[in-house]
Amino acid sequence: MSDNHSHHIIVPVKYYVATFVALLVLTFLTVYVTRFDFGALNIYVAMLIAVMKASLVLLVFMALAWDKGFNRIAVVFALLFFGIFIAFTMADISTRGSVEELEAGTHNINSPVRPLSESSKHNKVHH
Amino acid sequence: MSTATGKNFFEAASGWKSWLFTLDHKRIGLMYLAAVCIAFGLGGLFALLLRLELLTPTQLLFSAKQYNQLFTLHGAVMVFLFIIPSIPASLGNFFLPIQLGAKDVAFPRLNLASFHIYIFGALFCLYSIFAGAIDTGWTFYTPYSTQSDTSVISMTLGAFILGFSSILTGVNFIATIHKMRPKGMTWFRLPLFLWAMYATSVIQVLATPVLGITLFLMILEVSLGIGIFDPALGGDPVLFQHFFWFYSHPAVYIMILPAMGIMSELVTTFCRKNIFGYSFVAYSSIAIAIISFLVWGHHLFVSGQSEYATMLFSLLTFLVAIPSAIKVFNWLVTMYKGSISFDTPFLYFLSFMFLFSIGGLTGVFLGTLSIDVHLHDTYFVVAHFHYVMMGGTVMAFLGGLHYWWPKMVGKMYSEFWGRISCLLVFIGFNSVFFVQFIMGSKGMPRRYYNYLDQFQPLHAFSTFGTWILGLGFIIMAVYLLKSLKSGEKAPDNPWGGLTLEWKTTSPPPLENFETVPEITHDPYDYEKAGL
Amino acid sequence: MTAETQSLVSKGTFLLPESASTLSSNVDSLFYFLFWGSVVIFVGMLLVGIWFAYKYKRTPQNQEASEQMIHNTALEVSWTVIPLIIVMIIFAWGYKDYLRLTVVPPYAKEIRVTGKKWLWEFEYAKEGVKLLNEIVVPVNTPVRLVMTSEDVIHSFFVPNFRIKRDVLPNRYTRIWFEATEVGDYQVFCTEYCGDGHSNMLATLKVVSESEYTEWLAAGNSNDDLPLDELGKKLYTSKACNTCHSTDGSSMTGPTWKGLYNSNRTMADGSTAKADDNYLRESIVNPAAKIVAGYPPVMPTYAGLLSDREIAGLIEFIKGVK
Amino acid sequence: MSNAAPVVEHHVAHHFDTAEQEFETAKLGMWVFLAQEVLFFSAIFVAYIVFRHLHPEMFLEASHHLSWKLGALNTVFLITSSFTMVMGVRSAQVNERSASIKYLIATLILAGAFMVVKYIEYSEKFHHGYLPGKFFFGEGSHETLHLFYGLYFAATGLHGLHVLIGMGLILWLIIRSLRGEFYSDYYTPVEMVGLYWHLVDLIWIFLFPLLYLVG
Repeated sequence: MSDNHSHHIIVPVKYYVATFVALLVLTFLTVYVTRFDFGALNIYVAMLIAVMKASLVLLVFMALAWDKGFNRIAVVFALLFFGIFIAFTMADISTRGSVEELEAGTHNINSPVRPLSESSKHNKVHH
Repeated sequence: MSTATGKNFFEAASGWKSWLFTLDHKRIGLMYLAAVCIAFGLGGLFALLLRLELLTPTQLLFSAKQYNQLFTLHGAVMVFLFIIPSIPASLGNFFLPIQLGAKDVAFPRLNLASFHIYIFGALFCLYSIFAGAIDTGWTFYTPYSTQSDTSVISMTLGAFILGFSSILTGVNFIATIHKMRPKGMTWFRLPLFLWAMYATSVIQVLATPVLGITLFLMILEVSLGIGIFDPALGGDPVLFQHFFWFYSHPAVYIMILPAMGIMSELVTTFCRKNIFGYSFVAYSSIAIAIISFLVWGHHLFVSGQSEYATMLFSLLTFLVAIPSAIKVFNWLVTMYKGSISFDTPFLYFLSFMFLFSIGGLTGVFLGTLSIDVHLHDTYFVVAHFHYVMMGGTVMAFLGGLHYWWPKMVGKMYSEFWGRISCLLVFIGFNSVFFVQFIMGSKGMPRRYYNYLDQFQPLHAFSTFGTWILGLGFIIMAVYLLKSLKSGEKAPDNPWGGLTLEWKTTSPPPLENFETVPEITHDPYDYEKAGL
Repeated sequence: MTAETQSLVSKGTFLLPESASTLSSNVDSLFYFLFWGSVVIFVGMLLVGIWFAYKYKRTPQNQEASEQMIHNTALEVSWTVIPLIIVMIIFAWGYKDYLRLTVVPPYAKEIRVTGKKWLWEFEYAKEGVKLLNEIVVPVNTPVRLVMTSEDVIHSFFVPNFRIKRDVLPNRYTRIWFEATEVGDYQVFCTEYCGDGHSNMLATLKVVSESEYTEWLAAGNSNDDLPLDELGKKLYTSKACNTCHSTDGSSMTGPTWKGLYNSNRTMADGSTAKADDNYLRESIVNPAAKIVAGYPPVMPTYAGLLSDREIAGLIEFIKGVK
Repeated sequence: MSNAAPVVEHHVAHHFDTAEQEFETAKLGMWVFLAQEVLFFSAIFVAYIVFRHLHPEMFLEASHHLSWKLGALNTVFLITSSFTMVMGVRSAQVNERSASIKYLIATLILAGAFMVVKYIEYSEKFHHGYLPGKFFFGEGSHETLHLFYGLYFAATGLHGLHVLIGMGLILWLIIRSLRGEFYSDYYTPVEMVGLYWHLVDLIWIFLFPLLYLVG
C-alpha cells in the first residue's frame, strides 16, 4: 500500500532563511526577557519561547508541516507520553503528605475511631 | 531477484556466517528463538534451585546472599533475556513479514543489528553472573542497589543494552506494518497477531527508552553518586520507582500482548472459525498499549507515593482490565459452533485461557487499594504475575512454538509427547503457583530466605510442583530436538490455517513466497476461503 | 525459624489470617466479595468452555464450523460496559477503605519506628522507652507509627491488621491501627533489604490497658533472670541470630562459637583478644574493630541495651563453645 | 570539492517495490526512532522538574553559576548548524552536490565549536568543584547544590554524546557525498541524519533556558 504518487517536497530556501532568522531572534528574546522578573511566571515565559522555537524547527526544518500523517502522529504520541510522565510523577511529588491534613470528614469517611475517653470506657466494659 | 528454485531458506546458504551475518528475518528469528530458549533454561535452572532452597524454613543449600542472588538472576534473566524478546523477536520476527505478505522486514540490517545488540547485552548479563552476581532483585531499587557490593553496574549495563535491541525491533516492526503491506492487505485484513505485534512495538518504542535513561542515571548514581535517587545525598528513592515502572509496567504488556495475538491465531485455526468480534480484539490491543502507560503507579501503593496519585493510578488500573476481559470473552465465544481440534497448540490455548483468567482476576485484587495494602509484596503478588507471565505469555509462546514449528523447521513433532508435556507443564505450573496465592494472602512476604515454620507444607508443595514442571520442559526439549533430526516432513498447511504463512512452503523459501498470494478477504474468513 | 506469635496459617479464615484490628474486617469483606465474584466468573467461563469443547469438538460429522458467527454488538457492548461498572464499584470501595487505613486519627498514641539492617527499633517518646524487635501497645487504642529507615527501604507489615507501609530513609511515613484483640502478632519486613531481610521480624504485643500501664511502670526489665539466660533470650529477641551463629557457621557476622578469649584478626591487620571489654565495645561501638573478612554493617546497640543486658550477652557468649 | 566523482547509482533493496516506498519507509522508521529519543531524554526533564519543585532556591543559585553567555553562544552555534544542515539536505535534493558538501562541512565545524565551548564550560566547573554528587566540592549556600550538578552533567553529557554521534554521522555523509553517492533521486541518509541533527538541536533549545536562564 505504498503511496507511489507522492513526491519529495522541496522547500523554497526563503522558508529556511526566515526560520533561521526567527530562531535567532527568539534566542535573543529568551535571554533578553531574563532582565525582567515575572516572578513565578519566569519559567512559563522561557518555556513558551522554547516551545515556539521547537515548533519552528519541527515544522520547517524537519518538514512536518508538509509531511505524512503518521510521522506527525509519532511526534504527538511521544510528546503525549512525555507529558503523562511529567504529569503523573508530579501528581505524586506535589501532593505528598497532603492527605495527612485531611479532616476525617473531608472524604466522607466515617472514622471508626472513638475519642480517647470513650475508648477507655469501652475498655473497662470489655474486661 | 529471487528465482523459483524450490529451495527453502535453510538451503539458500550454508556455513556459520550465513547465520551470524544473515539479513533474512527467518534466520534472525530462529537465532533469537535459540537464544531465548537458552535464557529460559538458565532462568528456569535458577528457579529450580531457589525453590529447592525454600523446601525448608531455614538454610538448606545456599546462604542468604546466594539465595538473594538466585532470585535476582532468575528475575533479570527471565525478564530481560527471555520474556521481553520471547515472542516478538523470535516468532514475531519469523512470521510478521510472512503474515503480512512481505519479503522481509523494513530494515533487515537493523534487524540483524538488534540481534547482535541482544547477544552483546546478554554477554554483559552473563558476565555479571560470574563477577559477583547481583543481589538487588530485578527491579534494582535504590538505595539498596547503590549500596550493594555485587555487580550492579554490569547487570544494569546489560539490561540497558538489551533495551536498545528491543527498541530497534519495535521501530522495525512499526515501519514494516505501515509500509510493507502488499496490495489488498488493508489494516482490517491484518491477522490479529500483527495487530498485537503493532501494539507491542508501540510500547517497545515509547517505554523502553525510559528504562534506558533510568538505568543510565542509576549507573551514574552508583559510579558518580549524582544523588537524585540516593536519599543520603538528598535524592528520592521513590522517584527511581516511578522511572523504573514507567517502563516496567508497560513492559508487562510487551510480554502479554504478543501472547494475546497468538491466542487469536490458535483459536481461529483450531476451531476453523472466523474470530468473533475482530475489531474489538484488534482495538483492544491498541487500548491496552495506551492505557498501559497510565497505570505504573500501582506498583507504588505502599511506597510512600501520595494518596492522590495512588487514587488516580488505581482508577486507571481498573480500566486496563476491560480490554483484556474483552479479548478473553471473544476467544471463548469464537469456540461456539466451531469444529474444535485438540492438537497440542490448542491445548496450550486452553491452558492460557484457564491460567490467564486466574492471573487477570487476581490482578483485580491487587488493583484494589485497600486489599493491595495487605497483599503487596507477598507471595500473592508472586503467584499473580507468574499466572500472567508464565500462565499467559509462556503458554502462548509454547502454543505458538508448536503451532509454527512445522512451518519454521519443516518437520512435525510427536503429537503424543506434545500432549503429555503440555499436561505436565499445566499440572506442574498450578502446583507451584496456586498455593502461593494462599501463602500470600495468609501473610507470607516475598523474597524471604527463611520463613515461619507454619508455612512449610505450602512451600514444600510448591517446590514439588517445580519438579513436575521441569520434567514437562525436559520432555518438550527432547521431542522438539528429536523432530529436527527425525521428524516427519511437515505439509505446507498441517492445521488448516488461513493466514498467509500457510500459503507458502514449509519451510518457506528465501523471500517467503514463490508468488505473493493475492489478498481478497479477511484473514479468518473460512467461508470465502472455501476450505 | 519459629515465632511465638499467633499462627497466621492455622487461625483465621480460609484465605486470610485472623483479623485483629478495627479496619481489618472492612478489608476482609471486600476481599471475600472479590474472591466469590471471581470464583463465579471463573467457574462460569470454565463451564462454558468445557461445554463448547465437548459439543463442538471435531468429529467426522463436524469437520467445519456450523456457523460463522463473527459479530454481535449487543454482546460486545454488554461485556464491555458491565465489567466496567463492576470494577468502578470495586475501585470506589477499595479507595474508601484505603483512606481509612491512611488518615490517622489526630489523638492516636505515637510510637516512633526505625528500620535498619536488619532490625526494628521502637521508641515511645513520651514514656522514654526503647524496644528492639518488640512493640507493646494497649488494646482498643489508636496507635500511630511514625517510621523512618537508617539505610535502605524497608516495609512494615502486620498481616493480622492488614496494614503495610514502606519505611524510607530521610523521610517519615505513617501507619496506624487500633487493635481489637489481645495477643502477640507477627511483624514482617516486606521490602527486600538484603541478607537479613527474612529475619527482620518483630513481635507486636497487644495487651489490656491495665497490663500496659503495669508494663510501663515496670520499666521493661528482666531483672529476675540469671545473666546467661537473659543473654540467651536476648540472642533471639534482639536479632543477634540474624548475623551471628552459635554453631560455628559463618553468617553476615562472625560466629559466637568459641569466640570468647580467642584471638581476632582485624581488617586493618591488627589483632585483639576477645575478652569482656572487647565484646562490650563490639556491641556498643561495632565500627571500632572490624574482624577481617566481614562487612562493617552492624548497627550500634548503645542505648538499646542496659548494662545488665550487655553483661548477659557476654555471659551467653562465654557459654557458647 | 571533488565534483568529478561520478554519480553512484542507488539500487532499491530487494524487499521494496519502489524507491519511493524505500524512502518513505526509512523516513517513517526515523521518526519512530526520534519519538524514542524524546522519551529517552524525558526522565532527565522529569527529574529536573521534580528537584526544581523540591528545591527552587537551590536551582536559582545554581543557574547563576552557569555562564548564560556561553550557553547562548552554544545555542546560536546549534541553531546555525541546524540551518546549514537543512540547506545541505536541500542541496542534495536539487542535485547541487558541491553546495551540499560545503553545508555539511559547515555543520560539522559548528558542531565542533559547540563541543569546544562545552569543554571550556566543563573545565571551568571542574576547576571550581561543581561536580556531580559525591565529587562535589564547590562553594554555595545550598547543601543540595550537587543535585543540580548531577542533573546538569547527566543532561548536558548525554546531549553532548548525541552531538558527538551526530558529528560522526555528518562526517560519514561528507565522505559518501564526495564519492558521489547522493543525488536528487537518492539522498535518504542525508535526510535521516538531518532529522536526527534537528532533534539534537531541539533538545538543546529546552536545556538552554532550563539550565542557564531560569532562576
